[in-house]
Amino acid sequence: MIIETLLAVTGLAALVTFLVPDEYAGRAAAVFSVLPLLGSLLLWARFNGAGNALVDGDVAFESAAPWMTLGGYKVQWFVGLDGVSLPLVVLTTVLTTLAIISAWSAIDERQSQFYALILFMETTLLGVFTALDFLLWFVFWEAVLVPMYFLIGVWGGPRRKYAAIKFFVYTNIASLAMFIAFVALVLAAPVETFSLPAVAAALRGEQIAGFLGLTPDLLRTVAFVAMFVGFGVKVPIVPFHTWLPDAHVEAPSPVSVLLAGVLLKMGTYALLRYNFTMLPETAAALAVPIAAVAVVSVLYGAMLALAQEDLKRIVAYSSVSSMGYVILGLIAYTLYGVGGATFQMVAHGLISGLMFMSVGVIYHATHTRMVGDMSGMADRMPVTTGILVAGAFGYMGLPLMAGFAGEFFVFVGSFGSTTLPFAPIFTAVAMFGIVVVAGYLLLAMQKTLFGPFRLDTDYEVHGAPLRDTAPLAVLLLCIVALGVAPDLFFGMIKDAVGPILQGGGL
Amino acid sequence: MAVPPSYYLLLSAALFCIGVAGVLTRRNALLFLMSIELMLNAANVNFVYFSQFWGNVTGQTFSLFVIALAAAEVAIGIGIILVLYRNFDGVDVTEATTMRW
Amino acid sequence: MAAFDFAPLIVLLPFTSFFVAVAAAIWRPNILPKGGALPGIAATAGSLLVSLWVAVEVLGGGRTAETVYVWSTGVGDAPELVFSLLLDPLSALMLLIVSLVATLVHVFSLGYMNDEDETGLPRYYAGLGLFTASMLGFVVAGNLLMAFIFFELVGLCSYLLIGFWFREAGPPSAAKKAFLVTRFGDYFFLVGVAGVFATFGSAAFAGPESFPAVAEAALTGEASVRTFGFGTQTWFSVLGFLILGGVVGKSAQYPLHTWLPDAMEGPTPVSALIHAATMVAAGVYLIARIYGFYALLPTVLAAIALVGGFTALFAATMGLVKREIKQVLAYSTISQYGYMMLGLGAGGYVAATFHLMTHAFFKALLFLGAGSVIIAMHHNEDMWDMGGLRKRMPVTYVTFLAGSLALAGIVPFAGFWSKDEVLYEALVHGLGGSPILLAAYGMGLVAVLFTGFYTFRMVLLTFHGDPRTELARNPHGVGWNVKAPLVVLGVLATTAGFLNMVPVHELLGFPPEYLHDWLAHDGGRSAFAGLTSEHYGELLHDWAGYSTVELSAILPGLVSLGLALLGAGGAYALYAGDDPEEHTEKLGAAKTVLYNNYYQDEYQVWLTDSVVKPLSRTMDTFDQGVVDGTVNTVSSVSLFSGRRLRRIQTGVVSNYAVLLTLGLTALVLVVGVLGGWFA
Amino acid sequence: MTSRPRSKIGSHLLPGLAAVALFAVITAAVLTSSFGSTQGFPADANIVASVGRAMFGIPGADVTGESFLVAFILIALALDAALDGSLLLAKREEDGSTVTLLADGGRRLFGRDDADEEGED
Repeated sequence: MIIETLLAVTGLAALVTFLVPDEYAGRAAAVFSVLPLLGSLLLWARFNGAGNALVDGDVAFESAAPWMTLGGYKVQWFVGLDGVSLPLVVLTTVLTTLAIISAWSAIDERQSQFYALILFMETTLLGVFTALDFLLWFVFWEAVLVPMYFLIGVWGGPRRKYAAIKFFVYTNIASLAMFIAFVALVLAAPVETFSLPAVAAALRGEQIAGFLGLTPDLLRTVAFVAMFVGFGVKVPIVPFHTWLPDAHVEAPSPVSVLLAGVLLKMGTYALLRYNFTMLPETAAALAVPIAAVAVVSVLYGAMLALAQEDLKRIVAYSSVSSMGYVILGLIAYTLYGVGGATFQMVAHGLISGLMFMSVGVIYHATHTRMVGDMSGMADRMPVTTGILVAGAFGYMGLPLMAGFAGEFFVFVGSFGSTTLPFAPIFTAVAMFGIVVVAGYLLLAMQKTLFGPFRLDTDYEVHGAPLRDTAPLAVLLLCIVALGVAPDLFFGMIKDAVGPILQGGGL
Repeated sequence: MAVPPSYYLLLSAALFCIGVAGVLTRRNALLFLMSIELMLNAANVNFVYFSQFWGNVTGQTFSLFVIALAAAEVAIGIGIILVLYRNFDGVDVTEATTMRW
Repeated sequence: MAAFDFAPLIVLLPFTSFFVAVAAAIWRPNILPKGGALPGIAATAGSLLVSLWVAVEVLGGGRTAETVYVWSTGVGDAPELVFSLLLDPLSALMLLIVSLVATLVHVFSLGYMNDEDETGLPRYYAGLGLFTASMLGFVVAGNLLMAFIFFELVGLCSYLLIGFWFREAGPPSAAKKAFLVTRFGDYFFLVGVAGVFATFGSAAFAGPESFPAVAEAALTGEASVRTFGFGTQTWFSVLGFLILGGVVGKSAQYPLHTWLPDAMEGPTPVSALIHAATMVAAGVYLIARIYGFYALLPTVLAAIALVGGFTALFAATMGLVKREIKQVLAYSTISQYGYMMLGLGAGGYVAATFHLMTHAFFKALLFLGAGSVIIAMHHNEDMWDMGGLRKRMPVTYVTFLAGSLALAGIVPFAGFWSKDEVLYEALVHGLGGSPILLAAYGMGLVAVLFTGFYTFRMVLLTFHGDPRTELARNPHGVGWNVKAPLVVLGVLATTAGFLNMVPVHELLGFPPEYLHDWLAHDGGRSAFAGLTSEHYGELLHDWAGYSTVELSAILPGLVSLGLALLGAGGAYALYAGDDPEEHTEKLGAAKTVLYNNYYQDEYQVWLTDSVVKPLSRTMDTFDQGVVDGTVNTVSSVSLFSGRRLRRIQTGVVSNYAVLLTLGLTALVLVVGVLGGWFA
Repeated sequence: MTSRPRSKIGSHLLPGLAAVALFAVITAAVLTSSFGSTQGFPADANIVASVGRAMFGIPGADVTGESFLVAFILIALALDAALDGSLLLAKREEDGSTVTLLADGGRRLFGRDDADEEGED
């Protein structure tokens, strides 16, 4: 029952924050968001799940209740946690609380609605990571878009309408493709329910029937590709990434913290849960194109970031690059590959959250994000600069920080993978990304942070107040903690990822 | 010898199509109302005939209601045309085109 | 064995000084006495003491390779990633060197930074503390993962310390360049690490299941490893070259050396500690650490020897024409590390380690000497503005002279013994069976000449002749905290050579070659047999085809001594006297080439600025234009069609009526047809 | 040239064809379909009385028919509403201006205020 209470509490908090007058909304929202945070930590403490929820592992905090029957198919309220979803739940609650605190100085109009929408989005995000029934999961999946649309559309930057609409329509069309594909699979599979473990068992197990004239294998491939594209837009994978920079640049910084920190992970989490768990043979058959897409995402995203002038666009494109590593890890199908990919999701969530927050603090002080407009921030904002430099190095994969742990596991895992042909070449080429990442981050830092102080938008710049730097410091501590002791999350991830591995390699 | 049913149907179809033609070709709003009356009465013809055809009096009673409704419809129609006239200095339908794309 | 329980303390002490300094920097910058120097000095001194204790323990035959911390538990056949401590003669020796130089540099920083009342001292000492901790961590690393982790951390610290004076424009860009070039090398190293894990399943250095031992077993066919479709030896050579990439980046060898001269933007104690003695040595130490693996790969060894020899000569030539004292020393560092690589490549494992040790001492001495000269000259580094400092700064002069003699390789001083042994090993192995080493030996020999020349040019210009500027006439005095480290290092520079006097031992036989014995025994523990120089000798002989020819060490020693004296004499001839003038014009066109370092910087900057940058800009325009373009065109199609369809709402009621009627007729027709009207 | 009233039949006859087409289709449908025999009413049945009884659902009619009682009430209401509606539409404002036609988001489009004199009633 804990998960239901967690969702209910967060939803209730959203409603109540809606009614709180504007000037107290920030404080109230922060207090309310502590509840789900404590809830998720409690879940973490008493986590007793084992194995993968979809492949006959025993699900922690599992609870199911009949909801409706849809044309002979049983649809349930079925929620539960396993080693893959728990870290993401903790990541969501931590990032939301910190984003709310960092929003105190960033948002100064219609605060109550802003915080209500953030808390509502947190509810739907928690729903996405805990739902184990397809339709229930899809409801939460779509429900996330609504608050995010308003958050970007109302409080965003100059081109916010364009960005919000593009984000919404792009993701919605993708979800449509994915929905059709999965329902086709369910209809073809000998199963009368939408519950993911049952469907997974059916798809992994016996032969599924043909559907709409497609032979079973062709159906699996078409469904796999459709779902891959559907989730790929969310991840984002290279050809479908163009909504991300616009959404990030126009979104206020607390919102882009959540957008980069958690929403991108919905895509990769779904890929892991649907594509790579339920259709392993098809994934192995399509290994080379997927790995190619991953490597292109890494290098293409990094090269684009090199050409940007806006700090937020740089961090946005580097999210594209980091997510490429996750895809590479997933397709490797080795313990360190898939486990590392899941860990990289959490690590990237924290690090990109930190980067966006610190860029937001600098923007709040200087009112510009253009690399060319300012230099020598270290002179005036030493603490923020220090944390931004630490975050940037975290991004580059500096050891003893979460980024390195994630990337190193993926590299070791995918280098020796046997399911992926030419695995060493793909990995070696993808690893070149760490040089390009170092290149553009150092370049941007040198232009904006170091050198003599100069600011084109002549605002009076002084050190950021404690309430801005405190969330940054907390995030940095989390990143270092995960970097030094990855087994905090990596232990349960390895346990959950074990059953779905394929082929040899470590 | 009873009149074969198709005649009645043809009669009511003719009446109906004349009404439609009236609506389509004319530009005066009042004539629209007249044509609509014609179309409604075409329907009544059918009702009455089939009442007799099925030997059931429902058709006839229903045609009475149709007539009543036609009356209400005309009342409102005339009111609207009055307002149309006041606002567009005439009842020519092709000029009152402000409600468009 | 008690010492080994305290061994982790070596790494943790500087770490705590780092935390103390960072905490101070954030909350109350001025509560720490001397800006955080004292905790730093205490920590490094503590590490020095524990290292001494460990060295004594190792001398007594103690060895250990124990896991200290499990980073990620292995499940099934996936390996367990751990932090492990490896203490054996090589790492004990390196621990001594690093902690000693770090302590001296901390003391020197008191004079260099505090007395010059620099701001942001806690940040400086935090960086120094973190660096010392990471370097010591790298030295005691027991597997390749831990080595890579501290390899990168050391790179970070050099970034932070080079960019210490971030308010000017120079240091940050130098720091960025240093980190990027070494990062480029570390990329290959990381691919190598991933390759080793994928091939051998574990990356431990010591013990029977260490990857050099498994590699050796795989070559003899006893063990089977994944070789990704290559022959075993070829795949191991690929791994060897990959790890070599990281080494070349960090030890500033030929292609990736351009960052070191720019790294001189950082404070001089940093240059002394990081860019002379320790971090740059990390690459060479790494090869020495896994020499059991490299000894199996003749091609890689030959490549190392060639790169080393070439870099020695290449950097020495560039050192001839430099104007700033630190630039000369920077190029000399690159050149000396070329020698060490030559030594490793030529099978002279002990010789290279010996040169690594002596170089650490006399190069740190030279840098600190340059530091005290810079203090005296109020941060003016141009040698042509100095001159005649001999009389006003006797202690610095004497110690600097000792360091220079050691660097040039003049007999009693440390440099001669170690450099000569490297050249001797190269000659002996070259004649023995692999003639390619002779080419490297030749380049190394010529470099001795240039080394002698630029060293004494530097000494003459700074200390001899008449003071050429007002500043040189009455230089600003330096305190004890500058002189003490100089004296300690001066003594070491003169006496360190006696550890391993090969020619003397061959002639007289009585001073034993301590270093050879130190590195040769496994202290009775068979698990560490794989890490001894004897074992390496066998491997070299069996797998790399290296064999030595019987040749006395006296003659080559005399040849290299003669060349060094020749170089020194040349410098004396040109630059002695009261008012030496620039002789570099005589070199004509060669001067500009040398002065611009063979345009290495230019082509690397050109590579980034006019190849990578425009490429990324074109990719960006492609991305905005094509990829984003398709998305926008799809949306504009729907917008356009929406605009066209809108026109159907004409506003005329009759039109709607017509559409209604046509719709009805069509409907009736369809129902009719479907109902079988005409079919 | 006498100006006799001439009917404004002209170019807009084209839509009339749609009505003709509809007629054609319906006649086609009617002619091709066959109907049963008419049952007709019994000769002596009192049709009008049964209509009256069917109107209010009173049993005992000669010819059966559904009860229209509810329909009767509803049509009464409808007629009443229609009457009120037409009155409302035709009513003039107290200040003499007619019901203005609002369109396009409340912007006053037409309707004569007292201000513009030239508009005739």
